[in-house]
Amino acid sequence: MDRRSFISLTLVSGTTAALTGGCAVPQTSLIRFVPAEDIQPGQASWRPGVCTLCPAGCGLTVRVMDADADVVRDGITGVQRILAAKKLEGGVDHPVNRGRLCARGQAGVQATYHPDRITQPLKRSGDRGTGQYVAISWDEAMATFVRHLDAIDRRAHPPALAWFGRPDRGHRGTFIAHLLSRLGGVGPIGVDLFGDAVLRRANAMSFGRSQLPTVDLAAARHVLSLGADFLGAWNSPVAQSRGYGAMRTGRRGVRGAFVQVEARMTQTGANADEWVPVHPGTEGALALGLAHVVLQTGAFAADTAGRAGECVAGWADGLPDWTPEAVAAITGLAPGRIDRLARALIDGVPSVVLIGGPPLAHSNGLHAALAVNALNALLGAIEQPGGIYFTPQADVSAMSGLDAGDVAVAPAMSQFVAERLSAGSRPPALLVVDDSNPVFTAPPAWRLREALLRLPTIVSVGSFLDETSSLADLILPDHSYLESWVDAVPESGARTAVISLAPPVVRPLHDTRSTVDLLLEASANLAAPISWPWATHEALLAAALGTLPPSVTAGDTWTEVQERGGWWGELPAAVAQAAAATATPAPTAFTAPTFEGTPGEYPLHFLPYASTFLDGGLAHLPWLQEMPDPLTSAMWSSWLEINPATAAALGIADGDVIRVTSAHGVIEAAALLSPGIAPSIVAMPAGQGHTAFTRYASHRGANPLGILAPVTDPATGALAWAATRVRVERIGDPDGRLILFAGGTREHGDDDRPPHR
Amino acid sequence: MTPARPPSHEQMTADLLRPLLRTTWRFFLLAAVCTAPVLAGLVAWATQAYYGFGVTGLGWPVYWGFYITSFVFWIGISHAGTLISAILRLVDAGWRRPVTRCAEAITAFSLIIGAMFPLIHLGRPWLAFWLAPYPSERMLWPNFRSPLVWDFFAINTYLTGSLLFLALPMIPDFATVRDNSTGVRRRIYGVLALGWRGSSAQWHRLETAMAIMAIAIVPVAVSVHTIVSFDFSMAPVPMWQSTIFGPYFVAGAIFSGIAGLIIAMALLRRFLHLEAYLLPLHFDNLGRLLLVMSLLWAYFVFNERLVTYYGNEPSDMAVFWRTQRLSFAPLYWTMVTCNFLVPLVLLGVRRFRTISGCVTASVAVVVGMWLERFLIIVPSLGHKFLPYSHGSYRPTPIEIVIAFSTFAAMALLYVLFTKLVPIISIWEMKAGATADTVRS
Amino acid sequence: MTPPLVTTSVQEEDTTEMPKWGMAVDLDACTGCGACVTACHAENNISTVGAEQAARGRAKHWIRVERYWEGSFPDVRLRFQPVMCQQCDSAPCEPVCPTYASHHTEDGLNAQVYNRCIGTRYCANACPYNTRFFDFFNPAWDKPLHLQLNPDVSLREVGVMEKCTFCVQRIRAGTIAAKADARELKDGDITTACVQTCPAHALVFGDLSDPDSRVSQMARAARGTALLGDLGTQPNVTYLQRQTP
Amino acid sequence: MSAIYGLYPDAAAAQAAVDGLRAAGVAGPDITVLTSFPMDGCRFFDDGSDDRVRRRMWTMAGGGGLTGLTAAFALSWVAETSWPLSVGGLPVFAWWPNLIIMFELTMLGAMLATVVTLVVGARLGRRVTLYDPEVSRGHILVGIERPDRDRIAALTRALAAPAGARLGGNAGA
Repeated sequence: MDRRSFISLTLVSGTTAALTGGCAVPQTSLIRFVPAEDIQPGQASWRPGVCTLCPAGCGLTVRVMDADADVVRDGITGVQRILAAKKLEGGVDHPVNRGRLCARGQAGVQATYHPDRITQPLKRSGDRGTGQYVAISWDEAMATFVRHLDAIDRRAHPPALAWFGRPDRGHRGTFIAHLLSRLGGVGPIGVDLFGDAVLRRANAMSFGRSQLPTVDLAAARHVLSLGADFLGAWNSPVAQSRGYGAMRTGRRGVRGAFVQVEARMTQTGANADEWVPVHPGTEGALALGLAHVVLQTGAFAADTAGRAGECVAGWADGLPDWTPEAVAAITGLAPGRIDRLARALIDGVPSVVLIGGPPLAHSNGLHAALAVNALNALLGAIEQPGGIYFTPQADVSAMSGLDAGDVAVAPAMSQFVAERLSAGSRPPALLVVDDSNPVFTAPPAWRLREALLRLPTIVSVGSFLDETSSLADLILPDHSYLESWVDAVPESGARTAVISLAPPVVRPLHDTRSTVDLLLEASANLAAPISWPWATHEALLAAALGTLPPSVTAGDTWTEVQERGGWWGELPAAVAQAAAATATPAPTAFTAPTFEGTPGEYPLHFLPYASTFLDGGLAHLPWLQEMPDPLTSAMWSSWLEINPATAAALGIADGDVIRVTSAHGVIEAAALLSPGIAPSIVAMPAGQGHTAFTRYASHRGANPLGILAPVTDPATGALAWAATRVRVERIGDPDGRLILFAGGTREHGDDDRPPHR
Repeated sequence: MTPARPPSHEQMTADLLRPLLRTTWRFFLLAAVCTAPVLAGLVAWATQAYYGFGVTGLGWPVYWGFYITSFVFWIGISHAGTLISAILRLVDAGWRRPVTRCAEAITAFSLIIGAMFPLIHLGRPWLAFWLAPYPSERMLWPNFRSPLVWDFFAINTYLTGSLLFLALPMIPDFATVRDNSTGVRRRIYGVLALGWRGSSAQWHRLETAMAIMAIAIVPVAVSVHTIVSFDFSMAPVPMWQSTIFGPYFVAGAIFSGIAGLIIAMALLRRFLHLEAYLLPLHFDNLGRLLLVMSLLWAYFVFNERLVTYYGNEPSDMAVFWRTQRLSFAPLYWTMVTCNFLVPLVLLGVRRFRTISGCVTASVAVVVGMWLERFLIIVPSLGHKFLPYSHGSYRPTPIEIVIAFSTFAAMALLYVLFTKLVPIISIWEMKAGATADTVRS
Repeated sequence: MTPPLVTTSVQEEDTTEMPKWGMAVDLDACTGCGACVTACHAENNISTVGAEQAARGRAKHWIRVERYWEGSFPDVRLRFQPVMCQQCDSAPCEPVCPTYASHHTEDGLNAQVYNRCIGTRYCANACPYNTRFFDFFNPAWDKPLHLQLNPDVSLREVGVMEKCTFCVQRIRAGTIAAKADARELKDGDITTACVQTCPAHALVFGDLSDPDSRVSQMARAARGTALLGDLGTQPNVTYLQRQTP
Repeated sequence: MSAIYGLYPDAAAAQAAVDGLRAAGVAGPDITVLTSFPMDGCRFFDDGSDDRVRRRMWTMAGGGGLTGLTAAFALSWVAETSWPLSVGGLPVFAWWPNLIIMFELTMLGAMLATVVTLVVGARLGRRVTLYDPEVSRGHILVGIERPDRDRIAALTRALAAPAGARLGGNAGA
């Protein structure tokens, strides 16, 4: 309640009281509850936090101040002064983001104070999928949950319990993995459409590190990026933006050069000195071509690349087949340009090559990543200034005193769908959905929603009703990340080991419960109880962090960590993950990318891409909805980017309503003519098109994932989301569905774009 | 049809008092027809005040639209009267006599209506009094450097002057009404006549006062529309920052004012049967004047456009082309047709310069001048310097209703006025007839 | 031209002790990510207006990242340019305001007094940068989103103009804190929300009257230009142009 | 009887009546001539008072204008310099913009002064002592207010002399 409405409410109730002779109805009169004791009115304090909106694991500094919240106490509605999070800023010393934060991180505070948050445990009351729930008490909810867990056969094969969650390398995710293995379950199965499983696999093969690289942009003099939107949505954007700024302007007299290779200009590509569009899926060939030129010049010897080179067929021979001319025929670039790009890498040492996004989301993505790894190794960019590093990783299982060997490797989502949720398979008896929305991100051919509808029991611990959690029978809402103990282990973004960790910033606003506490209590109450060395989430974290030395002072690690918002420094050997010393894999060769759909019937490549909302999980935050998209200035909408030449050939004008048809579905959207996309491609941001995801995101725009072909990377099972072909046709005039903030698109010249509004 | 002889004094008194003394159902019908849109306008305004300005079609970056267009339009129409009648008085043009009062009435009413638009247009109209210089408890004065405060002063002066200019010559006519009526009406007009007797001392003072007022009101009228033009030309907006705006606006104002006057006169002539007083001569004279103003207007437009085109400043040119041949071109060329081509043909060719020809041309000019103000405001605001912030504007029904209702309000005020005041100054007609007799 | 009768203006009085707040934007570092846009919303209680109103041009972004295409496929480039109130020394929005809602503070800020605004929207017309936004409806927050509101920043009412203030609440708080501790303000003690969060360090805020401050140094840089500088608005934001290799 | 008067159908008859009264020894200012419109062509008595009136009215208008100018200058000067606020790089008291305010208030002052002078000078709003509604029907009234009792007969004769004269009188209301 803001001050103005408070005053008016006071006046109104005061007047009412006067008019009715003091016989005001108690239910409508304003009740002020005693405020919490730790509040200093008007005094701001700053508390550490951890951002969990994406896997980057940035540290937060949260401004906390008093605010008047509407609360219900013993059935009486009233107002209580509480401490509320006001503003999220980056953790000042945090090695990943050093005080900075991206737009998503800034908007995260709205997830805690979202009007459509689930405020208490719910039980399904209508048919599954109708989203009808009744509120229940925590006692009842807990009892029901324990009953479900008790009903599980822990020795069943295939496992009777499954868990869907977002990737979490921290203690929460690790604990859940251990719990699942104790209960004979499987998971957590990562729901992460734009996740980089392919790149992790490639890095594991080339360098023995199953993690994303940390790029030392600040020291690089030349950066070549193959599709990696490293300033927007890929890997650790804040850390990378920090490095990018330093690369461009941080050194006197040296300005790092940056070339972006991609078929659709990303926000990152918009910043490149040279933007190089290539045919989709041929980035790996380009990497081989560049390596060929580098090898030809003799500046670096092939064996410099070591094991990374061995992963690429023909490497030791100098890649004789990958001449600029041969690569030119594949990629569509001029041979001279390939030569020039390669020589710029040599001349620009320290130079580094990045790969991410669409190049890895093709059937040949793994090879492309391996080729880039080899090229980086050749250029001497591994663990060197201006190159890529692998952030030392804490062994969270070891820190928690648990044996990592107990935990089975979770299958990829595609694999799980194929084996357990397809027709005729044996589905799990109990599925827990943890703040993830696979129904929204799954390709339609998986028929995931239909499969989930058939499951005996689904429990959700998420904070919002979305396409997946609205199928749940029982909802046990977790605290928000500002209300609970939270930790994250960033896999990249810093050169030292980092564990981001923070105590609750504010007290829970609603009647929610920490999922870890919930699971600890539930497992202790089972008919066959499971015992853990700690009783609460806090105790778990305290015990785990106790294995680490204090990083600054000689004092107590646990106290220090809570004050600093995490731990970073040199990991003791006992809790450090070593590089995997696996056998050298067999060399792989470039193969042409495969696409689903014939070029005759579906002439255009379809490229969904991670938007401000990433894969859609952040579409419920109004600040992000209203933030103009960096490239298009679109707000509250989605669109199809299309090259003006292609649009002209199809008779499509800016803003026209078009229909996009793939072999797996049809969506409608507004066309947006963009010069930054190849004529053979149409692109669409992911994240909109929710059918049920809060008042802000529901029924807004279209979901490009809804027409994707179920093509997967054979090695990892990751969805090859860039491998669909589509047909586009105009179906109507602009109808206002595309909302743009900007008027003109060009600063000079005739730009008479008809206004969409 | 010119009557062979001018009507006698008795006839004049009878003819000109008839609308006041005899009320038929036609009057009530007309008043009702005019009142309905006014009520609709009030409802629309109340809606806007209650829900907020969002009910309009305005938005970033076009923050001025129909209301300011209407404001400038009505202030322009107001130049019909006082300015024309003052100039004609000063040059002692005999044919002015039947025209002056209905012209001055247009001025007074259109000024009242025009002055309402800044209020309608305010985000927080209940605080409009902050424009007035009064010693508040915090000693917060208005900013005398703001063109809007100039507007406030100029319109107040002009409105005060115009009302007095209209009211002073009405006093002897009120005395005539008083003497020709009975009962309540006699008492009311007796009060309004302020004890007017018609002594030579009174006549002399009245005529001297009118001469002074006429001299004073002309520069005030010029200043008002110059200052209205300053609302635009003081802001660094493409195609606004122009030194020509002052005279351009004044010329446009007189232009639209004459057109408004011709329409009003034709309606009065028709409905009040004043064929013997509002003669084809008057329409012919005003038609010539309108033609001159049309040419002057075209001259200013040519000046404005040529200088912009030749200067070739990018931001100006963006607006220039937008009106000349892009999205606003249909409106622009309609405006040119209405303001230049139609008057040129209908008024320039003697054969067409009939009463109906003059009225047709005037209607075209009123439409064209409304469009002119719209085309000055909206294309420029929508295309300022940074193309990212370009935008457009489309009015909502609320704005359209309010803008339309002011035309009805004008008609209503006029209908009521003719019911209460002799629309042609009786004493001036008599004096004119006598002077003509003496002269002949 | 006649010399003015009175030449005393506030700016000409002894203001050597006063800071002069300014910003520098290094377009070579700006990635167009939009973190500044959201940070500004979070800091300054800027309400979101929703899809329908946004479509009618009522979205309020005190800072926006303009982007302009150059060239056509495949030789196409995109240029980002964050635009916020330029806090002009000679601000066109100020003299046109009839009620002094828009005026100049002693420390060089272009102040907007919401309570004094009657909503003529003239200032927005006069602003060549279009950085002023109008509250077409009473700003509203779906509860409990209102708990996030910054109590240091006043909520605006329907019918008033709002715009970037250089986070004046932070400037005042920082100045008062320094005074309370009896210390001089150091460069970097005060930052605006957008500058604070900018991941690429493209935005820099500080005191232009201190020649050694980072923002002063950047303002003097060879790459430094004023946005629409030829209009004579004398903005206090310097844009360092993007370099081409 | 506080007034006697004659009503005349045209200016010539009225002039004759005036001349008759003058001949009977009545001073010009004591004769009241009421017409329904200004008789520009006729001057019933020429004593130069018209020019004095005109000059006085112009002087009053000028004075009003000067008052308006002074008020405008004082208002803008005091307001702007006493509570100085810097805007847009303009000086606190900026001549050119303030000239507009001064001009408008000057004209307002002149116009108001003119009207006040008219109302006062023409004795508007006062009690009417000598009047006949026939004036507004086209007759010209020539009369004398508060005539000497003993000269009433002579004056009545003078008023009745011109052709078409109709005599009237009232007891003063």
